[in-house]
Amino acid sequence: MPEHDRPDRPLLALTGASKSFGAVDALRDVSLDLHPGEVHALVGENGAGKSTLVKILAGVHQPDEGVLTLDGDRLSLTGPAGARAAGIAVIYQEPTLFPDLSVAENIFMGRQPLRSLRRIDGRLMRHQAEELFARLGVHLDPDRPARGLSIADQQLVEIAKALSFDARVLVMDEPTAALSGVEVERLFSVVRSLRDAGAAILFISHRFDEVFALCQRITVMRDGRRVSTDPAGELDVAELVRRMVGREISQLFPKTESSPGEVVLDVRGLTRHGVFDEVSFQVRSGEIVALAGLVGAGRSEVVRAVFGVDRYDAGEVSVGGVRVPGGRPSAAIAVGMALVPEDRRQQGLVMELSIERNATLTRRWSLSRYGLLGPGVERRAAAQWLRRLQVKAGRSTDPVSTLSGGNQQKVVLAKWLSTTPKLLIVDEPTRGIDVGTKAEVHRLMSQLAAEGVAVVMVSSELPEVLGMADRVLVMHEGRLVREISRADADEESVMLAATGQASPGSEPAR
Amino acid sequence: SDEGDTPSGGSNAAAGGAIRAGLKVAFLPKQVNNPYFTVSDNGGKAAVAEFKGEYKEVGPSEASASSQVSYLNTLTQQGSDVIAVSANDPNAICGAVNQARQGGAKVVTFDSDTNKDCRDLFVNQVTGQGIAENQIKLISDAIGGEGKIAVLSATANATNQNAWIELMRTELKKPAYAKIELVTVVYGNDDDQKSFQETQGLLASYPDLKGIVSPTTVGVAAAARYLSTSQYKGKVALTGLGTPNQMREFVTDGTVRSFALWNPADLGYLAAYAGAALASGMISGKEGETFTAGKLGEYTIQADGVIVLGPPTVFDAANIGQFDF
Amino acid sequence: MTTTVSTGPAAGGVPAPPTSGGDPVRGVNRLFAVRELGIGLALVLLIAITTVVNPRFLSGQSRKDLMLGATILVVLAVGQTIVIITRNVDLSVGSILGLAAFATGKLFLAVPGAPIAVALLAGIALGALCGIVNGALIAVARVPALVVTLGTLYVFRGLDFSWAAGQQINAADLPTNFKNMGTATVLTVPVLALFAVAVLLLAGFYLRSYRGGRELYAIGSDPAAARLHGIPVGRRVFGALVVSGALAGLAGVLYAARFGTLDAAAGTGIELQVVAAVVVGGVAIFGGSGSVYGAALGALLLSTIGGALPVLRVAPFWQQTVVGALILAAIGLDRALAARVARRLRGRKARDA
Amino acid sequence: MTPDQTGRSGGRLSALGSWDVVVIVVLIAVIIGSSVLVEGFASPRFWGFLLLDVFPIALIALPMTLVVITGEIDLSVASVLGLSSAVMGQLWFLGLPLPLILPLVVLLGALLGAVNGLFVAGFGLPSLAVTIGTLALYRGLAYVVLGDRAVADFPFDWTGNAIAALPGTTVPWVSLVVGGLALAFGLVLHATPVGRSLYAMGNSDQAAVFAGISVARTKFWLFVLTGAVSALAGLFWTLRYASARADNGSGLELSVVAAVLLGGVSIFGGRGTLVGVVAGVLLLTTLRNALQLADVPADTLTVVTGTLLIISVVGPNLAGMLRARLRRRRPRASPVAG
Ligand SMILES: Nc1ncnc2c1ncn2[C@@H]1O[C@H](COP(=O)(O)OP(=O)(O)OP(=O)(O)O)[C@@H](O)[C@H]1O
Ligand SMILES: Nc1ncnc2c1ncn2[C@@H]1O[C@H](COP(=O)(O)OP(=O)(O)OP(=O)(O)O)[C@@H](O)[C@H]1O
Ligand SMILES: [Mg+2]
Ligand SMILES: [Mg+2]
Repeated sequence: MPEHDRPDRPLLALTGASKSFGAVDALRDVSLDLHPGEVHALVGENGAGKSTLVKILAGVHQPDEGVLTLDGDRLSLTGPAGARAAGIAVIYQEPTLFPDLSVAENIFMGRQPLRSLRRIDGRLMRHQAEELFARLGVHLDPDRPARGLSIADQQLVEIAKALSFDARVLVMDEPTAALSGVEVERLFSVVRSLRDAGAAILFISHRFDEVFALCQRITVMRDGRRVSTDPAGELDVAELVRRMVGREISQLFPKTESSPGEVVLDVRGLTRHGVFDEVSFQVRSGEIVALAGLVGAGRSEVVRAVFGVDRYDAGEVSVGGVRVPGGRPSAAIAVGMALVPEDRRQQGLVMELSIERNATLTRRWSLSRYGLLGPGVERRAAAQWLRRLQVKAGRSTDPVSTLSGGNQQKVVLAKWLSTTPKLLIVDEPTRGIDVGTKAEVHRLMSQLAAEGVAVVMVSSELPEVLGMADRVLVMHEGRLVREISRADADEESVMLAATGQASPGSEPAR
Repeated sequence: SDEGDTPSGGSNAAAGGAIRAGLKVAFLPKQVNNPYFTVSDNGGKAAVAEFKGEYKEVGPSEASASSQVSYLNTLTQQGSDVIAVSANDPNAICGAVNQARQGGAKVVTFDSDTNKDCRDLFVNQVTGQGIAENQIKLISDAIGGEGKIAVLSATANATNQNAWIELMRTELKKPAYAKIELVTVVYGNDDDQKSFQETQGLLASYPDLKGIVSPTTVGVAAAARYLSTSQYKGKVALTGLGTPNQMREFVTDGTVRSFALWNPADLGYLAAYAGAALASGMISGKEGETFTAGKLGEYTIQADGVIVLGPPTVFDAANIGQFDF
Repeated sequence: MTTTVSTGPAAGGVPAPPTSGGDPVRGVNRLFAVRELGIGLALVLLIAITTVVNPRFLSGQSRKDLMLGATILVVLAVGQTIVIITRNVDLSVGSILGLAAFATGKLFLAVPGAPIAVALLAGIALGALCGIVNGALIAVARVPALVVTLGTLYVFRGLDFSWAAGQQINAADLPTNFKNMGTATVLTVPVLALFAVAVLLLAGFYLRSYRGGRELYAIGSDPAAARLHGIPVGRRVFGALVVSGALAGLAGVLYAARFGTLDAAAGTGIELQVVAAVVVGGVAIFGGSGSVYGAALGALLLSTIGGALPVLRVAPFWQQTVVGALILAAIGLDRALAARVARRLRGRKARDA
Repeated sequence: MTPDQTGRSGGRLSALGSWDVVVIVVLIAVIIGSSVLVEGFASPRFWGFLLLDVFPIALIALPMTLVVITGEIDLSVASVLGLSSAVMGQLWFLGLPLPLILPLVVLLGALLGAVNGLFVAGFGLPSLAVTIGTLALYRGLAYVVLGDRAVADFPFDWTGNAIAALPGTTVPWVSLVVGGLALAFGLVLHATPVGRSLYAMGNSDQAAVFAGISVARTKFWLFVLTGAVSALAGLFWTLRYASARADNGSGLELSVVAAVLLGGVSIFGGRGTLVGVVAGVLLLTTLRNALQLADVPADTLTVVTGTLLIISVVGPNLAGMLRARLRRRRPRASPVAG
């Protein structure tokens, strides 16, 4: 590929692309060049049109207007198969695995290595999958079914899949959203080696440190339009944020000091065999407690069990001194718990239902009068919260699936915050949320804490944990290994504990 | 297939001259598309043509009483003069039949009766007693008057089948049949495949079975087909009620010695004439009244408004070549 | 295989694969195989008990009858499995079977000396045509298969009825060599059953070892993901329905050969039996998993129950009850096994920690 | 489906409530058309007969709609009807008084529904498979209870009154019961928190659980309800035909499912309205009876039923695709609302 040396000649170029969904203009006249040997970042608020652009490159959507060229030749895609054939590999924002098939088959579906008679060579396929995982430094069993993999593991499989293409163009839509530092570093080193081999890479993330660490050029989008494209060296975070949001964000972690009140949540000896063991902790009103740990440490499982979605084998949960029966989310809600789950598409939202119904689903009883829900009640109730969280939506009667990822997350937040909980559990609350909204979410959490709500936050983003938490509980392999106060919490202490190197004697208080 | 019989019948029909022209006659079989009823309804069609009425056949494609009720309602509304119906359930259609009669229709049942007080006449192919005697005699002859036999019936709810089977049990109590034992009754649901499998099951579960009686056309054909291809051919006797066309092959190849049936076309033919006679006021349905049914000649109404077509014809290798239906 | 992955940094924190050296998939597969084994065991048990009660149950004739009895259901179950794996269902198979069976009779009436191969091809072609109608509606208009095939269940049967118009085709109308095919045996195995075995092996081989086959599983596992993956979902689903239709057509010809007496009602209501067989055979009704072998075993089990109950002298009125109870038992058992698999996955995790 | 909708609501393609309007329009068209074309259609008597034919399907379709909206299905309804009928016959035969038999039979229906519910909601088995099993099981039990007998000697007081018309009309009084139930079901589905949760779990079980909805418990009770209503339909059936038999109503399940789907309920759950279903039931029966009255043969009726069903799903989808294509062709200059 002699073009490598000519940065003026893009490998893949999109010119003048527009795309609208009904009344929503997702993209308006956007142009983007991807050059070989370069990682190109795409940033923008939620709903700016990044994923739509990705889907056009992937052949999932056909643009209403605009041209796609590969090596200067016009490329018209009618489906994902075309993009794939043209050497474009895509990691979508949401993992798209086949739960019933093995991990290896997921990676090689449609491209399985063959042996005589065009039969699939299962052994070779497994072997190649193992090699891919080794390259990523992950230990995943290629033969296990994809069902039951955590979001992070799913994302890793997606990455392995994209790598296996040896594609000329690699498009990654928020690949790191579910990953923690270690995996991200691994991913970056792989991506860098691909880049050095001459691939053109598009990288989308809401984490600016990642963008600056990996990318050579940065394109900013806002409201479906391209705002600017500049070399990374000529930008800084503040400037980026200003271009994205159109204003300054004063404070990303607006933590207000609060004085913890009485104990709201009391978890004792919670155990689910094979998943977590003897987990005990307390959360007081007005306090934000972060559950930190590496991906797969079992944090989500713990909060799910506390909320009653999963059953547990031993232990007890009480709220405000009242014991909460296990296995029944309705009982948890009744005592004032709320859980914003980590997987918004599967758990947080009913995708085909309208935005307003989703936003009021948890309040369906309290909004009803004499057991009846009058016309428009939900719309009015929802509108208030959608405005407050600045959800960008066409009509509140549209299915929530038409929202961008970040706006979907806001609907989930609206759905739970509107129940005015005593205890708010948030699992990766800002995954896939843009800076502006993130600050808003953080401000909300602080405000709620200040109002006396007890907050439990599961987060894989260390800055968020350190910025927001009054106390950090660190989990490692299903056990609570350390409790760190806000004063003592720093990157090093949390990471040490999370990787299982906590010094003995620092066991959390029971 | 029975077209050949009708032209000669036409001239005989002069006796029915008092039948009103233009009567609307509807046939409502248990199930349309059932070959047996297709033949009998065509007999009715021929009769209606003879007395210059309007013929039609309606009915459900699955044999259920509820759909028959719906069709009866429709016919009531259309103002039929004569409805000839073969009942899927003796009770369930009674209400609808009564409404039809209140609407001015004469209702004749054929092949399968309703309760006697809701229809006007019942055209019985044979008396149950006649069937029972005939069938037991045929099977007894075939197995040499001794051994175990079984009955392969239609659906478990078929009125006429159940009545016949009861009468067969009574018939078997006669001293002449003392050595014959009826071991079981199985149901083929008038479904070819089910009947086939039930036959199979019978032979597997009763190794010393000597004979099978299947008083239903679907059942006897299925059983014959099974026997003719199995090791039991010639060892296990079979008789029943079947049509010559279906059974020809099995009589020829020796699977079945003899079987019986009335002519279904004649049954429909008679039902049409009986209904027309009623509707024309020639008869009122009382016991002892007589009327002429075209080519079939004169019939007398018996007790309970029953008209009997006649004794069944027995078919065997000697005479089967003469029939085509 | 543990050597290739043992180099990850300790800081990775991601659970390492089990060090026991056991191949975990094989572990999972083994459990899935247990499903099929379970059905097989139930089958053996049923045959054993019946034979003890009545030794003639396994006599030559009876054995032949059992195999013949299962043949049509197995052929249909294989087709149905292919469709169900893609998260669709084909309820019209009974009607297609009826249509093809009647067409076979009509063919022989029109051309009395027609070779058997022609009848087979005609039946398969007619079935495939029906399958094309189903497949086109489902794939082009992207509508749920259950509704479409429930519709064509009525349509095909209605066409069959109007075509037959009350006509019945009798064994005497069929050529002798065709009827002989219905009863002939090769080494005590009925010829018709060989058709079923051939269909089963071909389908099983394709589904397991070919890309196209695996894509069917992928589609059933997550249709949206399959689209994103560039799998031609519409074309594959279309293909599955055509195959199912063609197999139903084949089953129709086999039906004609076996039963000889043909009217428009052949195969009425068999679709629920087929779905039951497939489900009993451990094929997930929502697609993505299961094998044709399991489905075939399910079909064999159901038809053997049908054959064994009269032999066991279960009163006729109890037979349907027993069949229903056994269906429930089979899917219940299947779920219990699946739960064990899930627990094992969780248990593995515990060992890693 | 009308062209003017093309521009108006692109986003509402998949929204609720568009297909049921079509069904209602088609129903009205069929009624008007048949009144003109089919002799006897407009008579009050026809409607009296028609309504009696509608009741069993309409009754069962009500809870079935709810079940299908939650993403499940109950194919055992017709067998529950049959078993209820058989038990009713047997109890009457044994000499129990009807006022005692009726509640007992409805209770039995609830129990049979509870068995379905236990397997589906309790053990998490797919309802399609479970209810194919109970379809055979319950029908088999009906035969065990009543065998080949038919019990038909119900007092005329009851059988006559079951189909009696409201004074001065040909409208059966049972219409009031069915209508009232339809209203109640409609209200529950569309205007109560319970209805909201049914749609939610139909779209995503998991998301519903996370929202605090007791998915399993709700589904269990839905099956119980379906069983009880099916038994009620069985009682009506038995009295209407004055005949308790084991094979009563066999095959009815497919008609019910067809009517529900025709009414625009998605077989995958989460979508559909009760108005649509009621219109679907009426459309199916009216069309059948009208064609029957016009002497259209049964084969053709079968084909029409099937075709209608196919159109009910293919129609909206093709219309949607067409609309999408038209929109794409439309010049971008035209201002877009919103
Ligand atoms: N299928 C669709 N139907 C209707 N509207 C859509 C659809 N897909 C995307 N949109 C709209 O298009 C706009 C752009 O969405 P997109 O998913 O591209 O945003 P994004 O930049 O990826 O945001 P995020 O950072 O939250 O992932 C949003 O307003 C969204 O609501
Ligand atoms: N349904 C399931 N079946 C089997 N294993 C599961 C299932 N759900 C989760 N797991 C496993 O349990 C482990 C703990 O998952 P969990 O989501 O609680 O981790 P976490 O610490 O919250 O990490 P993350 O940051 O990914 O949310 C994961 O490694 C995952 O593979
Ligand atoms: Mg996005
Ligand atoms: Mg988590």
